[in-house]
Amino acid sequence: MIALRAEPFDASALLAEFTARAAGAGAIVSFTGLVRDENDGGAVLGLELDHHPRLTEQALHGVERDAVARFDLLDIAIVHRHGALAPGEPIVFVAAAAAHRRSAFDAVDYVMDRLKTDVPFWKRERRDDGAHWLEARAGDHEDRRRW
Amino acid sequence: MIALRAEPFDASALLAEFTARAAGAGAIVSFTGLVRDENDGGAVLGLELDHHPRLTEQALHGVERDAVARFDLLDIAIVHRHGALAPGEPIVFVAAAAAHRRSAFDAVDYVMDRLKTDVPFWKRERRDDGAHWLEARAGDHEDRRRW
Amino acid sequence: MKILFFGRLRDGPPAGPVPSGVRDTEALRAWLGGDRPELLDTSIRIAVNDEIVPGKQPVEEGDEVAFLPPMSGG
Amino acid sequence: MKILFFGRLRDGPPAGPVPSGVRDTEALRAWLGGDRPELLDTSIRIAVNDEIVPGKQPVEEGDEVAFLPPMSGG
Repeated sequence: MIALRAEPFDASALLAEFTARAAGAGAIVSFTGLVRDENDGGAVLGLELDHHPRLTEQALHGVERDAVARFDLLDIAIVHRHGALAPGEPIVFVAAAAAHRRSAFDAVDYVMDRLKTDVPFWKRERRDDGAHWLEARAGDHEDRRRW
Repeated sequence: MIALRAEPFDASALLAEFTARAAGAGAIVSFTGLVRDENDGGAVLGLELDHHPRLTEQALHGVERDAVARFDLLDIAIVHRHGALAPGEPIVFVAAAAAHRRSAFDAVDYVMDRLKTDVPFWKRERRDDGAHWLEARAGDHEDRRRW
Repeated sequence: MKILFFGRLRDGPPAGPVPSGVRDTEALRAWLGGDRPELLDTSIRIAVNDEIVPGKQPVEEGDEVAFLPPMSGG
Repeated sequence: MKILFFGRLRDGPPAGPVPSGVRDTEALRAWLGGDRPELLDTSIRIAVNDEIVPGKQPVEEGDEVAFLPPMSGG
């Protein structure tokens, strides 16, 4: 399941729904990415998440498909915000259910690495010293090459 | 936070409480381990989790302490059941909050590896062909040595 | 031809009418790059009609061309 | 001396009164192992008064000694 949301979502409610669907799973891993309240020593006032009206959803489906092909999963969910986010709000929720824990861990880790570099999202952080576009860090590209 | 529970718990409620406490986190990873409904091709009717009345809690505190020392975390939670569990019930919930995702992933992965081999729990699975004590698999010991 | 900019490229001026001699993505990039040299950087990917193109690709009237800077999701 | 068994070791018989000559954990393991050879396996760890002991350790009247088979949490 993938979803692109303009409105805030509750990661624990998503985990509850996901768990209810994942009958027979022995392991469920979830990742929630949140807007931090500071970055590089400056206070963060908010985050704008730009996306492409069609390419982004296509790319999310592609990442989901690749994760399902690569790992032994019972289910996977990827939910991503766009628009204007406040500090503390979730940006992304990824969950994977599997019979055994290694597949679930690896799938969520993989999806996060793909999201950082391969899916059309662009972040602009509003800080007290102005607005800053963020780009994937060198470490994100290294992480991407692990797979 | 560590907790040893005799009664069933709701992993998504634990994630909600954990997230509420983890102000300023950029990444929250959770793991939920559940009683599967089959194993080795046999239907699982239930799981009994034996523990030691004091050593188990001590060992959980030790694992928590080691994870906090080893990873750059804002918070960590380890909740483990004991007693008689039904298929689908959660056995364990582990969550870690950090500024960045790698620390949160690694901490949860590490805690799960430690729980499999270093904390006094013993599982007996009730299957349609009788009761079977489970022991950590060779792979669990290999995983433990990664850290 | 409809030209879209995303992420930090939104901060620049919108594109004017494309000259008829511009018939592929790299010619378009070069033409736009005259005013906006940041578009010449190879890290800027191009999508034609919702598909990211790996290299030079023909473009024509009616196409939608998107300029995508490095992504930063998750 | 109070002797406790955990996990699959619970399935065996409880221990009888410990002879007074048994004064350390390895002597206790050897004595109990006469009837229950599974206790002789080095994978069985021993805790004295809630502390897992790495090797031979004195035991005396009033101690609680726990025999712990390989663990399987999580």
